[in-house]
Amino acid sequence: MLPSASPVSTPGKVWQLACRAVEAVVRLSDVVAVAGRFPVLAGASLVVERSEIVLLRGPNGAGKTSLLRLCAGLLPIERGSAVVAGVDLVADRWAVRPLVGLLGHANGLYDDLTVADNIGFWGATVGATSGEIAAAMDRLGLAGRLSAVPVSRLSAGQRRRTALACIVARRAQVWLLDEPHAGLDAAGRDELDAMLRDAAAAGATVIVASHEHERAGSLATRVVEVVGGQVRAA
Amino acid sequence: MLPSASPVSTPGKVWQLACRAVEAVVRLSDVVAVAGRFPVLAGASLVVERSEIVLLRGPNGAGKTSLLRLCAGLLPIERGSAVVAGVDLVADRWAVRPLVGLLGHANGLYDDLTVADNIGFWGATVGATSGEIAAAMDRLGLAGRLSAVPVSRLSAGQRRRTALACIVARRAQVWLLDEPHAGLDAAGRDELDAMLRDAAAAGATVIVASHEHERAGSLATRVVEVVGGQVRAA
Amino acid sequence: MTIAAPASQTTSSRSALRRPTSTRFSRGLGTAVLAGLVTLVVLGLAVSPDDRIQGDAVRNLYIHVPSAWLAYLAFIVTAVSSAAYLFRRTRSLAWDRIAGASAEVGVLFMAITLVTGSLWGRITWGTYWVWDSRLTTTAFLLVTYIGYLAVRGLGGSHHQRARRSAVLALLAVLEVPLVHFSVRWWRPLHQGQSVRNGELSDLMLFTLFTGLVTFTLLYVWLVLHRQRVLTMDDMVADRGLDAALAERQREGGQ
Amino acid sequence: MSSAWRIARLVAAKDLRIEVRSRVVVNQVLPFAVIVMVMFAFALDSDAVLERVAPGLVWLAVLFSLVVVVQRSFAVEVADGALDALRVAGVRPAGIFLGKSMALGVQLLVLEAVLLVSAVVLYRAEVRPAGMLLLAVTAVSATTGLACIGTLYGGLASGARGRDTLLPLLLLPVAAPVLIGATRATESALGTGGATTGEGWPWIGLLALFAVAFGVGGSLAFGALVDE
Amino acid sequence: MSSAWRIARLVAAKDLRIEVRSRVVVNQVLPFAVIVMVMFAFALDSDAVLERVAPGLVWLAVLFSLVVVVQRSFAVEVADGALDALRVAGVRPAGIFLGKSMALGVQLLVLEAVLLVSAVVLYRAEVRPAGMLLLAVTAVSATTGLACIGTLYGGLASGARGRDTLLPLLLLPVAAPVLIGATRATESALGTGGATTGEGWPWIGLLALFAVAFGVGGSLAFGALVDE
Ligand code: HEM
Ligand SMILES: Nc1ncnc2c1ncn2[C@@H]1O[C@H](COP(=O)(O)OP(=O)(O)OP(=O)(O)O)[C@@H](O)[C@H]1O
Ligand SMILES: Nc1ncnc2c1ncn2[C@@H]1O[C@H](COP(=O)(O)OP(=O)(O)OP(=O)(O)O)[C@@H](O)[C@H]1O
Ligand SMILES: [Mg+2]
Ligand SMILES: [Mg+2]
Repeated sequence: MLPSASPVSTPGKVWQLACRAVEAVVRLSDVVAVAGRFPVLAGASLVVERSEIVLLRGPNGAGKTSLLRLCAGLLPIERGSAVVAGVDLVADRWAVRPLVGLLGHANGLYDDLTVADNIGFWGATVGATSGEIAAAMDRLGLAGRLSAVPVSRLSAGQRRRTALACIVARRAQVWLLDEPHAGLDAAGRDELDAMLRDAAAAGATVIVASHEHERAGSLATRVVEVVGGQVRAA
Repeated sequence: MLPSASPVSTPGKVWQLACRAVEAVVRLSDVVAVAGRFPVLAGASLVVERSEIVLLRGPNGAGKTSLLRLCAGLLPIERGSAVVAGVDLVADRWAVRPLVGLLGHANGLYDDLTVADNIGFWGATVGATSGEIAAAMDRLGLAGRLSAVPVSRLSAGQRRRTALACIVARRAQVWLLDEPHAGLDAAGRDELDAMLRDAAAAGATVIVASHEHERAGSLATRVVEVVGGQVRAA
Repeated sequence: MTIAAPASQTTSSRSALRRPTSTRFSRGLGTAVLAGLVTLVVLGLAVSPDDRIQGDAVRNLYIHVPSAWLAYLAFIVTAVSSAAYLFRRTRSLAWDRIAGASAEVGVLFMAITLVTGSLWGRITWGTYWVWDSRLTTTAFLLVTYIGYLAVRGLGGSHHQRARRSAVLALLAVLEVPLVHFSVRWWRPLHQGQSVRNGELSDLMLFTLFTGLVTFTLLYVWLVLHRQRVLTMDDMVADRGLDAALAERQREGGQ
Repeated sequence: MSSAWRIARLVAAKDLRIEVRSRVVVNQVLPFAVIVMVMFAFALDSDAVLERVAPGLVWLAVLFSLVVVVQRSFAVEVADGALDALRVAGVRPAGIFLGKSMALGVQLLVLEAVLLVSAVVLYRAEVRPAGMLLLAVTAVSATTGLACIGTLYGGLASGARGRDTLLPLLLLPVAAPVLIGATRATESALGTGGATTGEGWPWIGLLALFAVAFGVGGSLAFGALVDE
Repeated sequence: MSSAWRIARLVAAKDLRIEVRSRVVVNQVLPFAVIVMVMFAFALDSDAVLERVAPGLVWLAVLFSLVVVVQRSFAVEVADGALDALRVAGVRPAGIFLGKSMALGVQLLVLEAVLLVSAVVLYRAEVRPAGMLLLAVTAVSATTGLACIGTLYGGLASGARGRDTLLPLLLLPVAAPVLIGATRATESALGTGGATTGEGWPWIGLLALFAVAFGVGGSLAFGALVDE
């Protein structure tokens, strides 16, 4: 599961190896992004180094989710420049995607499929081995009875755990997590924090948006504030 | 918005006035409830007095959500007995509903409608006046630009706020809240806690399921643990 | 997902349920049914005359019509006992099981009607199926009650099932008069009310009547047994719930 | 009951507003229904046949649209747990039933209008002034029936997994009589195959009977079907 | 591209597994389509007409089902943000497009088989051994075209923009030519109205053209459509 350990073969990778030494993993400068006609990001600037764990906080609707989605290459950039994992997002929003792992507010699970089916599918799309998948499953306590239960029958927290397992199964270099703690029970939260610390230690970069300041604050190495579509040091 | 202040005219109400003096607002004894064939509640017993704020905590899948849904009359009772706000749920699951307000994991909003539309609709179904609706909206900071935005465009926390406004618009006597803090920002959390304290002070009964023990713990007057479909004192 | 009760559980429940579904009464009834079927065969194939137009094909009548009418009866019984379940004072799962059993048998009879009918059609009309009102409505009636049985299978608690299906039965039964009167309403190719209009000789009528009685007895017999089997199914399910409860409560342990 | 009516109006208004905002029926169902009519025209490309079967085809297209619209109408309810919220709102199911039926009915009427027009255009089925009234009555009564049936079984189908598979199984057999009645009535309204207007009215009786039966039955039954 | 193929296979397998688990197509769409056929037969009661228009009706029923299946196919993607997750998984949209088209195609083929059989039963349309090959080729090529169009349409309708634009509406008429071609080809395969097998093959050309055009076009365009 060590990001740096695994050779990912994508256009972006080579480019990215070249730059890793010289450049920050995430470098946004004065990024403006619009959804519909609304500027969800209004000149956001953020620099994140390798193996940092950054906490984004801020009021509802400030732009945290939008920022994470932008880093994942899901949001087109109107103005400014953004480079993530060495990929210039203005030029190519596709190349970055194999390198990032995003957990949004939604879980991205298929209700009709069982827990095992879902994790298997999402693992496969990023070429995870069945070993990694199994590891992810029982790390999040989904190995037992639950693995055969359709996701539609799960409790909220169990769904969240499943979604996390899907993310873990892929070896991302940049983890983008949107309120990952929401819905998880005490054990799940500890497990999650441990996983993130491991990933960071192994050279991954983690950006977490959360409203649970005590919890996420203790996890983060740095806290920034998102307000009105802009980023401020906090 | 004070529960006791407003005369609610429903079959259950009369009955309930009769017993309020003698009886607890929520009295579950050895309740068994099944979903599909799975016993989500396996002999749960719980007594909650008037104007208590009870926190339900416990691992994922323990049965918290199921317990709340049962109290709202959404889950049929297989065995045992349950009386909520003086209504016997085994005999009649309808009469209790005008007396309770439930906020589940889902928000129960219509994506295509605007914030104002949604709150207006849900308010109207319980006969709230436009004044109460407006009050609820700006108490949760939805009065401005947002009121005209389709819910599908909202941020997660804004959706949650909208759902809360819908609940607030109705004058419930028993509040059942499932992880109400999830997704809310700091301000929203304080506002929510204040609202719940007000409601409790005004004679309402509040049951909250949450994984944020610090936060909800400080709010609650009593904490109970749900495990394996049963309730234990914590 | 269903609860797979441990082997011991199921076997024990089986032993508890290992009383036969037959009683002296139902055994007596069964023999009566057999006797009736024999007489019906004799009357229908040997004694009764053949029709001046239809020839021997008319003998189809003695199965076709009774089974159709019994299907009606079955569906009506389903509706009535469903109503009995919904009515608070007489609410009991027994009614629900009778409704279910009766519907199952009704579907069986309706299917027999369809099959014999289309065979008959092959002989008299030269085709298995025509887009005649009665034929089509009959087919729809059959589909409806298959749907009813499907709804019974949706799961949930016994009372959920009972309530849901009872309501459905009360709606579905509305189609029966539709089938019955359809011939009056449009594109009648199918036989009209020939029986009541005295188009049949006395002996034919008598045979038909025998068929009717026999099928009625057969219906009662089948419903009795099916209803008892359904009762046992519910008992087994309850035992399954007990096992599941124990398992669920153990979750807390570790 | 009065409260049930209040709720019904609220729910209906809400459903219609959702349609106004999302335009799913107008932008997606309607075009398909029309295309279907066009396809009919191509499939049986002899005018004689076409004109004779035009009424049947119109109602077939309506029936098909019904299934899609019903699915949509309950999809918005279950998407974010709104149906539960409605139940908790202490809303009597009769209110929900009537409200959704009304909204469904309105949408269907619009569909039917468009389909009838396209039938006139494509199939050269001309509408006699005499038939106008009959036509209108047919549309209304048939639509009422279809809307009630659709809402009823849509509600049953919109529960947990595996329910949705029941919708057509339950819906279509029951809808069939309406289809037949409406077709016959429309035929005599358009004078298809020399049918006279007089022949139409008995069918209206059947349709009205259905509408009433399922309207009343539905208001009573809906609770038991949607509520777990 | 190779990775696009890998993804396509994964997505197709996933969609088919969803179908296996939820049985929506088998239990809901299939009976729906068959009952629609029954209703056709009922609406145009004369056997002569029926037999002549059987091919058209089969393809109409296929179109009906296509709508429902496509809606379903994208409902599962947008329900819980899976479509986003797919995009983040670094999956090239061509892969998604091909995968969903393949799954759609398979489901349609099953439907068509059943519908053809029921046409034979209900409408007494008999299949000549000579026509068999033609029939198979028609089914495959038409299905490919429809599956691609359907996936494009679904992507549009479910994508961020599709909702409020009229684009889906523009895409619809495109399905018509495919259905006409398929109808004509099937007619000559079944020898409806004395059509010879020879007349069928030119139509196959048209169908194949469509399939290729939309297959390629779709793979290129899909990204732009679903990606905002
Ligand atoms: C698939 C084909 C057929 C079906 C589904 C069918 C169905 C039925 C049904 C449902 C009834 C009960 C009518 C009622 O009393 O409400 C019935 C009665 C009857 N059927 Fe058929 N039938 C079929 C074919 C035929 C054929 C081919 C004949 C003979 C030419 C026939 C002769 C009769 C007669 C004589 C009755 C009794 C009519 C009366 O007096 O009520 N049926 N059939
Ligand atoms: N199409 C649109 N029209 C109007 N406003 C929009 C549109 N799309 C997004 N918005 C606004 O953009 C903001 C989205 O921000 P985002 O979802 O990133 O907030 P967030 O920081 O994640 O908030 P939360 O903490 O609640 O998750 C919200 O204020 C929302 O109202
Ligand atoms: N049909 C079903 N089949 C199997 N298991 C089911 C079914 N329905 C519910 N469950 C199980 O019942 C439990 C539901 O519990 P509930 O949703 O009340 O948990 P919860 O305490 O709210 O958990 P969370 O903290 O994650 O919200 C889960 O363990 C779920 O797996
Ligand atoms: Mg957010
Ligand atoms: Mg929960």
